[in-house]
Amino acid sequence: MSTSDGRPTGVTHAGRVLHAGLHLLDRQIVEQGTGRMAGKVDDVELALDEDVPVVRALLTGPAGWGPRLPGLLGRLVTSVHHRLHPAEDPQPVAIDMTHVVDIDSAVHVDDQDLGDQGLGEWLDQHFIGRIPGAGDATE
Amino acid sequence: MRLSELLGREVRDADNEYVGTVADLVLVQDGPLRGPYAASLRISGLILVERRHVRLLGYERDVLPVAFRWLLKRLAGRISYVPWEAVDLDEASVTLSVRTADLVEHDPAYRRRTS
Amino acid sequence: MKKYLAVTLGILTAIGGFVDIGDLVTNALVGARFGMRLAWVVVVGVLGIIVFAEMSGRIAAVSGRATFDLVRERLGPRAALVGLVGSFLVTGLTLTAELGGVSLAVELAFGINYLLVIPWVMVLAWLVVWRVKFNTMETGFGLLGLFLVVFVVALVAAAPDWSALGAQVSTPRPPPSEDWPTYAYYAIALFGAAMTPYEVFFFSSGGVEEHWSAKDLTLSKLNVFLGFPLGGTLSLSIAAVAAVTFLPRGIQVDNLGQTVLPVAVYLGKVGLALVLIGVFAATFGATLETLLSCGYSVAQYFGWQWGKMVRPRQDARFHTVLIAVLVVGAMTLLTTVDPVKVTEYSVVFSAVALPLTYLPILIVANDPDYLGRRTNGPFANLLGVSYLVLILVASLAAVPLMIWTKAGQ
Amino acid sequence: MMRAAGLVLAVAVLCVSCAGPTTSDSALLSQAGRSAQSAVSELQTVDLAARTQLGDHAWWSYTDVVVTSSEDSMSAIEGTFDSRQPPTVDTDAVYQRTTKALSDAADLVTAMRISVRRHDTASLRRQTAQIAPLVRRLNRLGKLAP
Repeated sequence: MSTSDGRPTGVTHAGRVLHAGLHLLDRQIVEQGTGRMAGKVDDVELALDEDVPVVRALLTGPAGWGPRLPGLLGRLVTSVHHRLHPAEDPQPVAIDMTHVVDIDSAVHVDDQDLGDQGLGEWLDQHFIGRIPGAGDATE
Repeated sequence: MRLSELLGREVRDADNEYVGTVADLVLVQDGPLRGPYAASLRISGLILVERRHVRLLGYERDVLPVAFRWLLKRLAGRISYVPWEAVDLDEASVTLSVRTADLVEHDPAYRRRTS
Repeated sequence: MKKYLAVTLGILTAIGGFVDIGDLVTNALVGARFGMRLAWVVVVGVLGIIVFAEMSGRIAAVSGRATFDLVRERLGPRAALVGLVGSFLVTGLTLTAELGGVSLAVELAFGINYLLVIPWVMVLAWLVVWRVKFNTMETGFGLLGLFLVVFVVALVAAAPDWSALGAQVSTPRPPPSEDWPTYAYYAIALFGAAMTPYEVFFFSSGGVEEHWSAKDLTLSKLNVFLGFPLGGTLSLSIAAVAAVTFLPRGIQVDNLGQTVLPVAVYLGKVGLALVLIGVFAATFGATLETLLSCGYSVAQYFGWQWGKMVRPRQDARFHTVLIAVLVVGAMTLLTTVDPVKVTEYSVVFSAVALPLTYLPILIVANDPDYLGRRTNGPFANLLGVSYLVLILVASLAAVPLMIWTKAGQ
Repeated sequence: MMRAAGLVLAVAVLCVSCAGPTTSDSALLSQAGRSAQSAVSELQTVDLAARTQLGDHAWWSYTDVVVTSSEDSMSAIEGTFDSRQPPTVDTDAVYQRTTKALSDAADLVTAMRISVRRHDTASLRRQTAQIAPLVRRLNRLGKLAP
């Protein structure tokens, strides 16, 4: 499936076959309208108890990424994230599949508040945002 | 359940014999309509590899270079496809309702399969 | 007309951008010790960076995905994390070396102690990545780096015995004064200096920053196919002029002052001034490239917003990484560690870290999901797989050879 | 490829077999040779830099940086060799000759650095003429290295 210029279309047509690990896991998540890079697909939530088993949501954030790292390192990432996160048992950000617009070399989602931008927001407010010129585009 | 919990898991057949490990999950976009964009991704089956700790790197499909495909096939052993209906999943194990001998080879030309 | 200008500019930039502190130091060092007997490695290295950069550039233009994005996508979080830590450390080490190179160029020009120059270079580099547009930055320093062409002029002015140089080129074995392990060690160092991973991170991420599409493939290819070989020619002339000047006198090159000395010998003050401008621009340009590459690789692994195409507030994490890396690099230099020694190690570790970033690119360059009909052809794959083998051998042999030869002593 | 690998292996075995204990005479001789070679490298660098300066092909602050780093390297080379002791009386003579030659070289480089700082062309020219005989002396010692 590709257009005349060779770019894969990735149109979400019915009957398309994807491999969950290959085509979803660890892909870049991009917000459709703004083109903002919104994280990696750190894990995928499956709905196995429904009549037809489907993919329910894409998970992103340290709570999704940490458990996939091996042994001590994985536990370290998870425990540091637990400690820094305000919630009792922090969960990864879940992007319900209804928000997924397109899947090609990246996963395109419609614009939405993705919530947990913890580190980025904190750094913006306490550090980067305070440096003159932080709000300007480069000339 | 999360995908990462499933990948790499050991799989046993109807006779409780070791078959291999879960290499990937095949999705077909013909599930019930959810949301404004498209049909949901239905889980249609598993791709199994005979050996443990092998990443197929996408070479379960028919892609080049030939040297890589050959090498990964050697590392992975038999690559087979099991329809979801034949998979019985519980907390820690994956069991199949078929025997190893009845497994079908995974079709590398994945784009053409519609099941 | 405007388009041709863009292409020319791109090529000129690639020539100036290819040579950095690693090439300046390693080529002069090797030329002085081995003559042109390792010249073939530069050719092999340049062809390697062409293969690697062409694939990355093509993927970036067609699919919009930069190198480290794909490393994580294809290798998964664990192996990609190993690759990330490795490439990040090597690129950070290279950044440290480049900062040292800029400061040493200023010291050679004005006699100001390089340690006093480092903080200013750090601030200047930060201001550029904070404020200056990608295109302006790349073109400006790339063009100034072209002054390094005086090495070619110096070589011609030296009127060397060309047939003797040619004879060295065609005897790919160590001179009587050196042994095979040392020869192999420096072969890997030269290979690493030519095939630094940051060049590819920067090239592909830069393509995304400049919004390349399939239409820009020609530009990308011209940059790669003309720019890198011409940059390699500069490297070879640095080695040749060192071979002509230093080898007969028994001089071993261990500082940047020696690297540029032949230019002063054959071309006088004007040559010396031009070469120092060239060194300054090339190492400052490489400072920016390595710095941004540190940010690109971390951000792309985690899927964070990155790049100079958005306002810093929108990619606060990316800009925080840049500042942190820059400060750590400058602090390292201020411990008075020898920047030339840092360079020598950084090129060797470049070779060590290469496979984990090269392999996924070679795989994705064959994936029609990304590239449609623009996947690798048979010839590209033949080269691609051959280089994978070469890169693996260099990567595995580098550290044992380093220990064995006591880092080439 | 196989031949190259074989050669690498052979050289490896040779290298390992000649490296005796550091206190032996041969170790001192080879250290003397290596130090002399390094000193020659620094002297030749200073020679070239000084001639370039005298020919008005460079400016003083540049020459100063080059000569100063050679001076630093020279004192490191001298210090390394000085810290050794001749293990037996047989090598006493070589040890003395090397120490003297290295010290003369270091002194000359320091004197030249001072001339460069003072922009003293006349002294620099005179000192440059002293390099060649010193290099010959060191080269004889350099032959001791394996």
